Order: sequence, then structure tokens, then C-alpha cells
Amino acid sequence: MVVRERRTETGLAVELCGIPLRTPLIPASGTLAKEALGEVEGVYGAMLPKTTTPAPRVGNPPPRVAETYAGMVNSIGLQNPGVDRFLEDLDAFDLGIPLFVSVAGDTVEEFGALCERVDADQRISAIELNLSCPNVECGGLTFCAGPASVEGVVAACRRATSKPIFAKLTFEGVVENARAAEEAGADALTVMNTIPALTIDAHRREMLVRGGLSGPAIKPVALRAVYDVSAAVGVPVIGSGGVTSGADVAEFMLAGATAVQVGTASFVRDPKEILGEFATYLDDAGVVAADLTGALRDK
Amino acid sequence: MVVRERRTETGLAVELCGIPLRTPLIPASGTLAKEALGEVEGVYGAMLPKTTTPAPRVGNPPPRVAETYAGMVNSIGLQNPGVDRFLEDLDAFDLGIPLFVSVAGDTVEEFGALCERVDADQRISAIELNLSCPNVECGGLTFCAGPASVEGVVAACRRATSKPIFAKLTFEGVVENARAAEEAGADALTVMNTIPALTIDAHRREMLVRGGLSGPAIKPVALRAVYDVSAAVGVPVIGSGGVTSGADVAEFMLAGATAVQVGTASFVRDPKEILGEFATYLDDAGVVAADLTGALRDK
Amino acid sequence: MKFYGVQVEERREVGRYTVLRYRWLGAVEPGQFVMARPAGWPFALDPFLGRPFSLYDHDGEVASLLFEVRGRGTALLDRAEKIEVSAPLGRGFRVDPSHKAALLGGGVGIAPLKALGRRLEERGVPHDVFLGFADAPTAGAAADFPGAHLATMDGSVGTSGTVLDAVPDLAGYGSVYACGPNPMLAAIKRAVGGDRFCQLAVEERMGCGNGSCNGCVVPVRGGGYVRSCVDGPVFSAEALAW
Amino acid sequence: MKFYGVQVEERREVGRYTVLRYRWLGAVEPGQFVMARPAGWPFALDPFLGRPFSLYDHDGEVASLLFEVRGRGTALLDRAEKIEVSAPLGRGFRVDPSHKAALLGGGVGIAPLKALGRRLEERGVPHDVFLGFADAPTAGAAADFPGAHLATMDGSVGTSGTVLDAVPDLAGYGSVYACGPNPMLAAIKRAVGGDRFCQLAVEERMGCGNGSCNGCVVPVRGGGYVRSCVDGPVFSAEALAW
Ligand SMILES: Cc1cc2nc3c(=O)[nH]c(=O)nc-3n(C[C@H](O)[C@H](O)[C@H](O)COP(=O)(O)OP(=O)(O)OC[C@H]3O[C@@H](n4cnc5c(N)ncnc54)[C@H](O)[C@@H]3O)c2cc1C
Ligand SMILES: Cc1cc2nc3c(=O)[nH]c(=O)nc-3n(C[C@H](O)[C@H](O)[C@H](O)COP(=O)(O)OP(=O)(O)OC[C@H]3O[C@@H](n4cnc5c(N)ncnc54)[C@H](O)[C@@H]3O)c2cc1C
Ligand SMILES: Cc1cc2nc3c(=O)[nH]c(=O)nc-3n(C[C@H](O)[C@H](O)[C@H](O)COP(=O)(O)O)c2cc1C
Ligand SMILES: Cc1cc2nc3c(=O)[nH]c(=O)nc-3n(C[C@H](O)[C@H](O)[C@H](O)COP(=O)(O)O)c2cc1C
Ligand code: FES
Ligand code: FES
Repeated sequence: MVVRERRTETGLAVELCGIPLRTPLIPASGTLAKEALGEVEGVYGAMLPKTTTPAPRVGNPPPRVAETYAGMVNSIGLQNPGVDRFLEDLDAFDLGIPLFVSVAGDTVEEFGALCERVDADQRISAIELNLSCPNVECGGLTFCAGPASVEGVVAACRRATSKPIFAKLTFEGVVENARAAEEAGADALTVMNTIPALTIDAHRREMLVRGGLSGPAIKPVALRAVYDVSAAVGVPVIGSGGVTSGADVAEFMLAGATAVQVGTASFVRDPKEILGEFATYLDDAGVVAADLTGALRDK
Repeated sequence: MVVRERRTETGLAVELCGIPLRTPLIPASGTLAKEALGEVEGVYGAMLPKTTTPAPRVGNPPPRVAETYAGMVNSIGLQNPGVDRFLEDLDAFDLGIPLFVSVAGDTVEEFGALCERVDADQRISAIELNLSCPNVECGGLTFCAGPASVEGVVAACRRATSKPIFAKLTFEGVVENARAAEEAGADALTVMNTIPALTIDAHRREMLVRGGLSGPAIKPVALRAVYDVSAAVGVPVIGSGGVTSGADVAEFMLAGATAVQVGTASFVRDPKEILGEFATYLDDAGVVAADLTGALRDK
Repeated sequence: MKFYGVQVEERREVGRYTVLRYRWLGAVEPGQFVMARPAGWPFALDPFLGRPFSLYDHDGEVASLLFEVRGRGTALLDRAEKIEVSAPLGRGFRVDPSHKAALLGGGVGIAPLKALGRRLEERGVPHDVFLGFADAPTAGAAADFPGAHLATMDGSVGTSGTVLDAVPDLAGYGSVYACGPNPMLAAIKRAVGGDRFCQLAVEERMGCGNGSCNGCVVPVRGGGYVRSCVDGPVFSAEALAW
Repeated sequence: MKFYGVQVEERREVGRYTVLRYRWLGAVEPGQFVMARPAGWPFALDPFLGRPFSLYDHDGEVASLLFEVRGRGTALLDRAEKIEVSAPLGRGFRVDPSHKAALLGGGVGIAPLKALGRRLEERGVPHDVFLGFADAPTAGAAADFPGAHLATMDGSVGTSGTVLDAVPDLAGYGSVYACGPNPMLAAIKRAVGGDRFCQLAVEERMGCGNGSCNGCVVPVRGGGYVRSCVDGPVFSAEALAW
């Protein structure tokens, strides 16, 4: 397969906050289980498990997922075993590539404590702050809505760890929040999380899922956010939102992303195909991945 | 066809701000040209042409539209002949059903002046304020971003006209903006406009269209906005965003909408089919359209 | 999730349901499922998510799905000549070799019972099959289950009532296997009681099918939720919190 | 926009292009186009928008489209057995009966020239056809235009250069009809000059095809834009601002 070729292997490499990535692809937090790791061998440049929280969370009652036109709405509610158990089981995600973790707290203090906790762990190369999960009201939109709260959380985390911090932002006010996160010392910005959405079963006349929209449907919105944010800040941007094909990966990098996360698409496609398409795109264009970042504006 | 049946005809009727509508469907502003009126006979409960502005606008240079996954991004730039010429030609949109007009200004004064101008015109039963066009920077997100500016514009328009005013809102901060618009005297709220988005041609490495995302892709986001807004305000809500099928119409009404706008879908389907599906839905469910509004919460 | 494009070798209707056959080599456990959808190019956008379906039957070379057209996904699948399927997923039925078995299926919940029945045959485990349907048209699917005892809600075929009403003496069975809507499974669990071997195949809405999305959870005893796509879809009755 | 589901009666390849034939009764003007896409149920999501294609040929009963596979839309259309098409749209070529005509097509811009050629035949208007292509493979499409003069950018077939280079004496034609990429049309407009009858068929990206979205605009003399789907796609050269 294309990605096995030496030339392409090299052509796929990028660097994120000084961390070398074999490919610019990263699994979006919450979309790749350890049970599925066998399917993604060779695809990703870094590993990123589901967000962990201070205490265990059972998550929301079903139904938790519903299909929408070219996308899905989910309301998982950050189900996770809590940070202690999470760190115990973390070795399962060791694929010999850089390991990132995503953390979410309900308060500034919790975020800080989580980072302090993770800071001590040598296996972990960077921390993504989930500032934007739309279905945890406290840790979500309400709490992390504005630049002030973003700045507060990131600053607290900055004090708590020397590891690179990625602030994962939601779509609302993304540019202002991005500037605030950079100000407060974020090393990179993940743009963006799901968009608040709702699905209804017209025939049963009942609400199905109130949560976040993801998948191809939101790609143009995420692309706009990545483009605007990377124009407004100096730190690297990690693109997330609807990446489904190799061309999508290229579009996000052209828009300004240094690395790109694949989430929902991995539920409906073999991620190897996405990397293969991207490698073919690079070969056809005669460029290497690292050259693409922001190449749109340079034109 | 189903919609011809007497019973269904009656079952389709709704009332919006005291204005009786034969069906709950309204063409979304900017998505139905007079050249296409022949195709929509019998479909809509009211007519709503493209937004007009004080002076003529030539609009943005092409490309203005690009397809996305289950949607499209447009950047028309409010091309229109200006309010004088618009009113001269308005008779072309007289289909014997209530006639609404959409107006947009770059300043509070312009909005007020437009409403005053329109107020004198007996053909017009209501005015929609386009507070949210994402590709007119001045009249768009920057100018009309927050509750304060929304309140300012609506208040000025309220003073300028006794006709019902619909404030058309964008997705960002929609609930706060909805409350502000109601406070300032809006008679109804149109929720929502397109979502800021961007498309890129990866192979040509160039930007295609920077504008607003519409179509099925955004339906779950609009549904969430309609649900949250109708829970927060007392005035009727007009749903807009991705309505593509009869079931979609039902979902928006169940979420709280009194009437529903069909935009992008009319480019790719015969709107008659959408009304037909909705009429069949009503027959199967044994309810009339007016009963659906907010029926989700009542359950 | 990796999807494999396969040709629909045969499409037939049984009762109100559709049966699609496609070539599939490799092992399949009774109670396992696949994610399926009509083929797309190079990926499918409509429907976007795969849909989970029990493997209805498999002879080592040809697998089949039995499904009811409910919404867009199954409607499109029903029209498809080429479909995309995942490999067999999840944990199937554990078999209790030592007791006479009752197999209970409700509606499309009959799907996993065919392969299970064959497995029990092979193991020489005596068993009876009981199928519950809404009405006569759907009950037509029983044609695929010779000798099965039937019940219909409207009483038009077999016993009047639920599949449980079709079982003369539930106590006479040392092990029970069931698949159907959650309320039916809960009723069966109550009827069987805690002391007997009882396996239930659940049908939750799914996103990914491989454990990644946490969308398909069922509540378990002791609190919390587990993912039915990797920890199920077949569970021991006592493990479930309903 | 109303789309009609039609069966693809015949699919053939000419050069690098695909020709699809489908039944269509009713009048068609040379230069008119349709919005087309593969059939969906009950509506299409992939691709979401129809794609505009000139009506390549029409004998009163069967219409055909000639297209190049560029992206997802044409790739899917190329695979389709059932497609959805709008009624013929837009303003076609006005015909100048009184002068010898030159028909110039570039790449897929050759599509509307076939029906136009026939129309000129019927009217007894003498005309020559000139076709420009990138290379020999695409030039294979000229097989559908017996007697046409060819040019290829790589010089592998016919004159080396653009379609204009294939025209020995442009001044010898009282009227000019052309279709192709905007730069080619602009060059032809310059070459022809303002004094002669010159009709250009433009190809802008479209959203709706019926005038509703204002997406397909071209700049016109005197400033501003007009919609090419209703005011075109064929324009008098002097009307365009390029
Ligand atoms: C492990 C497993 C095995 C299954 N095996 C079969 C089978 O063998 N045959 C079969 O016909 N069906 C089976 N189902 C159910 C099947 O997945 C759904 O009927 C299907 O997803 C509906 O898709 P749709 O797009 O047609 O309907 P949608 O448009 O998605 O929904 C239409 C209706 O179907 C209901 N529905 C949607 N998803 C499910 C679901 N997962 N379970 C129950 N109801 C649902 C919705 O509530 C809605 O009322 C199985 C489900 C699971 C989880
Ligand atoms: C009135 C009219 C008549 C046309 N007639 C024909 C015809 O007879 N045969 C034919 O092959 N094509 C014709 N075209 C062009 C055709 O519409 C595009 O090639 C098609 O829309 C591409 O769709 P896609 O999804 O495959 O490509 P996309 O994925 O949409 O785009 C792929 C590439 O095609 C280019 N492209 C997209 N749309 C257009 C467009 N409208 N015009 C030019 N380039 C475009 C894009 O820039 C991109 O580089 C016509 C266009 C118009 C407006
Ligand atoms: C089922 C599901 C679970 C998710 N869980 C998390 C999570 O735990 N933490 C987080 O930061 N983002 C989470 N997300 C958001 C994704 O990481 C991603 O940002 C978003 O889905 C947009 O990307 P996509 O369209 O490629 O999926 C989740 C998304 C989905 C679909
Ligand atoms: C091509 C196009 C032009 C539009 N022009 C306007 C406009 O002039 N004024 C306005 O208020 N909204 C305009 N809109 C937004 C629509 O009215 C509608 O609110 C939005 O598209 C979401 O609905 P939809 O998904 O059904 O299209 C336009 C949308 C499109 C696609
Ligand atoms: S379906 Fe995604 S975890 Fe089970
Ligand atoms: S394509 Fe919509 S106006 Fe021409």
C-alpha cells in the first residue's frame, strides 16, 4: 500500500510543538477504543484516547447516538473510568508513537489538578484540554463559553504542567477563544469540537439525542474555523471536524492546520484508506505534508 | 395529490402573528426567484423574496456557491437591485398569499429607514430583519453579533413600523439574541441563518467559497436552536435550516416552530414533494399542522 | 471500521422481511452481527452510518441478513445490489450443552436464532423455537423456521399474545436464549428468573460497531453502562440492569 | 427544482468522455442544459446538488449528455444506471441564418455544438466545426463530429495549440458560436471583435439552475452580474464584461 513506500513515509511526517509525528493524522479524542487499535496500525502520528475526568463518569443514558444527514449527533456524556483507572490502563494505547491525553474538569481547579497529575507521567507527551464538550453542561459550553474562562483554565493548566498543552475549542467565538488560549500559554489549539445539535424522531414524536454534531456535515464549518484561527494566532492549529477523505486532510492543512484529527469518519471508513488517499494526493502534487500547512494563504 | 384533498388543505393551515397561512411552509429568503414561482404553486403559506438593501448591491464575484457534504456554501453578498427597484418589481411575487419582505441594513439607521419605507406598502404583511447574513461583514456577524446590537436594530425597526417584525438570527448566541429581540419588540423570530463556513479546492490549492453553510448538513443544529429558542421566548419561532423532507418540517414544528422555511432543499427537490410528504405525515399521525408546534415538550 | 464491498447474491422476502445473501468466508458465531449499508463511492454518505444486523445464516461461504425496512438505512439497503459489510462483530451466544433449550424471538429478533438453532443441532442439544410477531403478514417469516411455535399480538396466527404466551411450560427448559425489543427481553428475564442459564441478544442504536463511540450502551447490574457492540450484543440475563 | 428519474438507456465512451442517453420527450433548444445527478431515494444526498450539463443531442425522444469525469458528481453519474434530470433549462443559441458560421468548442465545451450543428443544417446555414482538446486521448471525442477541424495543446492531433489556432481564416465567418472554459471564450471574443454576430456558452458553477440562488453569475458590460442559468448560459459576446 502507498503508505508503506519509503518516500511517502517520509513525505507524511510533520512536527507538532517539537514532537515528530510519522503522519499528520491523530485520532480525535473519544472516537477510538483500545479494542479497535488493531485496525489503525500505521495510520496515526500520535495516539489520543477519550477524555478523562477526575472522577469516574457513567455517562448519559441511551440513546446516545443518532445519524443525521452526512453526520451524527452524540451525547455520550464523557463516560470514562476516571483519571486514576485511566492512567492504569493507558499502556493499552502504547503503539510506539507519541501519546497524548485529553482531560476535562468541571472547574478551573479540576483542570489544573488533572494536568498536574498527568504531568508526572513520562508516557505522555502532550495534554489536550477538552474545553468544549457540548454535552457536559458544566464543563461544556456554559462553563467554557468565553475568552475569560478559556484563559483561566489554560493559565491554571500552564502552571500545572511543563508538557505541551493543546486547547480544544468549540465553534462559538472560536477566534476570540483562540487568542485567549494562546495568551494564557497554550502550545497548540485543536479546532474544533462538535457543534451543539438535536435530533428528533418525528414519527415517535420524541427527542432522540441532544448533543454534538460531527462528521462530514460540519467539515466546511471546521475548515472556516481552522482558517480564521490560524490567521489570528501564532501557535500551531490541529484541525478537527468532518475529516473523511485524503482530500479533506489536505484541505485542513492548506487552511492552516499542522496536524489533523480523524473522528467520526473512522466509524464508517477504514482510516488506512484516508491516509492512503492523502499519501496519493501528496505524490500527485509532488509535495510533502509539512509543505501544505497554510499553503493556501501563501498562494 | 394529497395536498389537494380538502381535509389536508385545512389540516395544513397555521397562524403566524395573526396572519393565516394556508401551509406552514415559507420560502427562505434568497432561495426562490420570480422565474421559479411557477414550480411552487400551492406549496407555500406566504411569500418571502430575497433580502433587499437601501442601495443596489452587485454582490460578490464568482465562485459564489460550492457543494459540501449534504449541503452547500454560498457567498452571494446580498446581490439585489435596492429597495426602490425591489418594491417596483414586487408584484411579480404576488401569488395571492401573504407577502413578507426581508430587509438588511449596514447600520441601525438603515434598518429603521427600510422598515419605515416598507411600512407604507399595503402589499406587505410582515418584515423579516436579516440580522445574520454571514457574508456581509458589516451587516453580518460583526455588526449584529451580540444581544445589544440585535436589541438596537429591532427597537429601531419597531419604532419605524406597525407591521409584524421577524428577527432572523444566526446560530452564535442564538438564545441570548432571541431574548434581546423579543425584549425589543420582535413579533416572531426566524431561527436560523446559514453557518459561517469555507470550502477549499485541494487540487487547485485555492479557496473556493467563504460564506454560509446551508442544507441538510445543518438541520440538527437549526433544530437545536429552534428548540432552545422556543423554550426561552414567548413569541412564535419560524424554523430555517436544512429542511428537506416532510419529516423535517414535522421535526421543526415539534421542536417549537410555528412555520418552517424551505431554502436550499428547493434547489434539489420539488418543494411540492416536501409539502406532500408533510401532508401524508399529518394524515398518518391523525393530527393537524397547528397541533405539532412544541408537541415534543408537551409529551 | 473497515467495510467490505460485496455483491448481493440473492434477495428474497419472507413475511414482511427481506433476506440478502452475500459471499463471506470465515468463521461466524451465532449472535454476532455486522454493520451494513448500501455501497458508496469511495465512501458512503447516504446512509452515513452503517446499520447493525445479526448474521441470519452462514454456511461458511455465504452469509445472509434478515431485516425489516424501518427507515432510510434499511430502505436503501433493501434496494441495493452491492452492499458494504463489516466483518462479524461482537460476542455471540455462549451455549449451554447440558439442558434442553428454549429459543425465543420477537419480530426481527428472530434473526440470530437461525444460526443458533443450527449450532444447537450440531451439539446435539434438544431445543424448541418460539417466535412472536405483530400480525399474520410479519409472521410469514416463520416459514424459515419449520416446527417453530408462533404467537401474534393480534391473535391471527398461533397463540394470541407475546412470544412468552406461546411457551406452554417455560420451567421445562434448563436454558433460554432470546432476541427482540428490550421490553420483551426484560419480560423474559423476569419470567425465567435468576437461577437459570439465560442469554439475551440486545438491539441498541449503534454508531461504530467496534467499541469506539460508546453509543450502544446497556445498563449493567452494579451500575453504569457497557458497550453492547463489544461486550455484547449477547449478555447473560443476570448481567443486565433491567 | 423538479427532477425526473430516468433510466440510462445507453452509456458509451468517446475519447475520454462519457455519453449517457435517456428518454426525453419535448422540445430542446441547442445550448440549453439540464441539472443532473445519480438517482437517490426519495431525494439525493450524494451528490447533493445537481450538476449542469449541456444537452449533447436530442432527437425528440432520446436526449444525451456528454461529460468528463472531474469530481465526485461526475464520477457518481458515470456509474449510475438511473439518473435524475431537470427539464431543459436556460437560453440556448440564437441562430444567425444569414452568414457562414464557425462553431468553436474546447474540451467538454464541444457538447452543445452537436445539437447546434444539426439546427444549422436544418436551417441550411453553412458552417464549419473547430474543436480544441488537451491531447490525443480527449481528442478522441472528435469521432462524434465528422469533418471537424482539430487542435490539441500538445500537438499530438491536428493543429498544435488552442481551437483558435485551428481556424485558418476567422474573418471568413460572419457568425461565431463557441463553448468552453472562460479564458478560451474571452480569447475568442477578442479575436472576433465587436462587429460580428458572436454567441458564447459559459460554464459557471451552479447551485439551483432556475435563477433562485444567484450562484452562477457572469459579469456583464455596464457593471454587475447576471445569472447564467436563466439569462444564459448562451450570451452575446458583447454583453459579457470579459
Ligand atoms: C446488534 C443488533 C442486531 C440487529 N439485528 C437486526 C436484524 O437482524 N434485523 C433487523 O431488521 N434489525 C436488526 N437490528 C435493528 C436494526 O439495526 C435497525 O432496524 C436499523 O438500524 C434501522 O435503520 P433505519 O435507517 O432503517 O432506521 P432509522 O431511520 O435509523 O430508524 C427508523 C426506526 O428504527 C428504529 N431503530 C433504529 N435503530 C435501531 C436499533 N439499533 N434497534 C432497534 N430499533 C432501531 C428507530 O427507533 C426508528 O423508529 C439490530 C440492531 C442491533 C444493535
Ligand atoms: C451550463 C453548463 C453546461 C455544462 N455542460 C457540460 C457538459 O456538457 N459536459 C461536461 O463534462 N461538463 C459540463 N459543464 C461543467 C460541469 O457542470 C462540471 O464539470 C461538473 O459540475 C463537475 O462536477 P463534479 O462533481 O464532477 O466536479 P466537482 O467536484 O464539483 O469539481 C471538480 C472540478 O470540476 C470543476 N468544476 C466544477 N463545476 C464546474 C463548472 N460548472 N464548470 C467548470 N468546471 C467546474 C471544479 O473547479 C473542480 O476543479 C457544464 C457547466 C455548465 C454551467
Ligand atoms: C462519539 C463521539 C465521542 C466523542 N468524545 C469526545 C471526547 O471524549 N472528548 C473530546 O474532546 N471530543 C470528543 N468528541 C469530539 C471529537 O473528538 C471531534 O472533535 C468531533 O467529533 C469532530 O470531529 P469529527 O467530525 O471528525 O468526528 C467525540 C465525538 C464523537 C462523535
Ligand atoms: C444561495 C442562498 C442565498 C441566500 N440569501 C439569503 C438572503 O438574501 N437573506 C437571508 O436572510 N437569508 C439568505 N439565505 C439563507 C436562507 O434564507 C436560509 O436561512 C439558510 O439557507 C438555511 O436554510 P436552508 O438550509 O433551508 O437553506 C440564503 C441561502 C442560500 C443558500
Ligand atoms: S456502537 Fe460504538 S461503541 Fe458500540
Ligand atoms: S444556478 Fe442558481 S441562480 Fe443560476
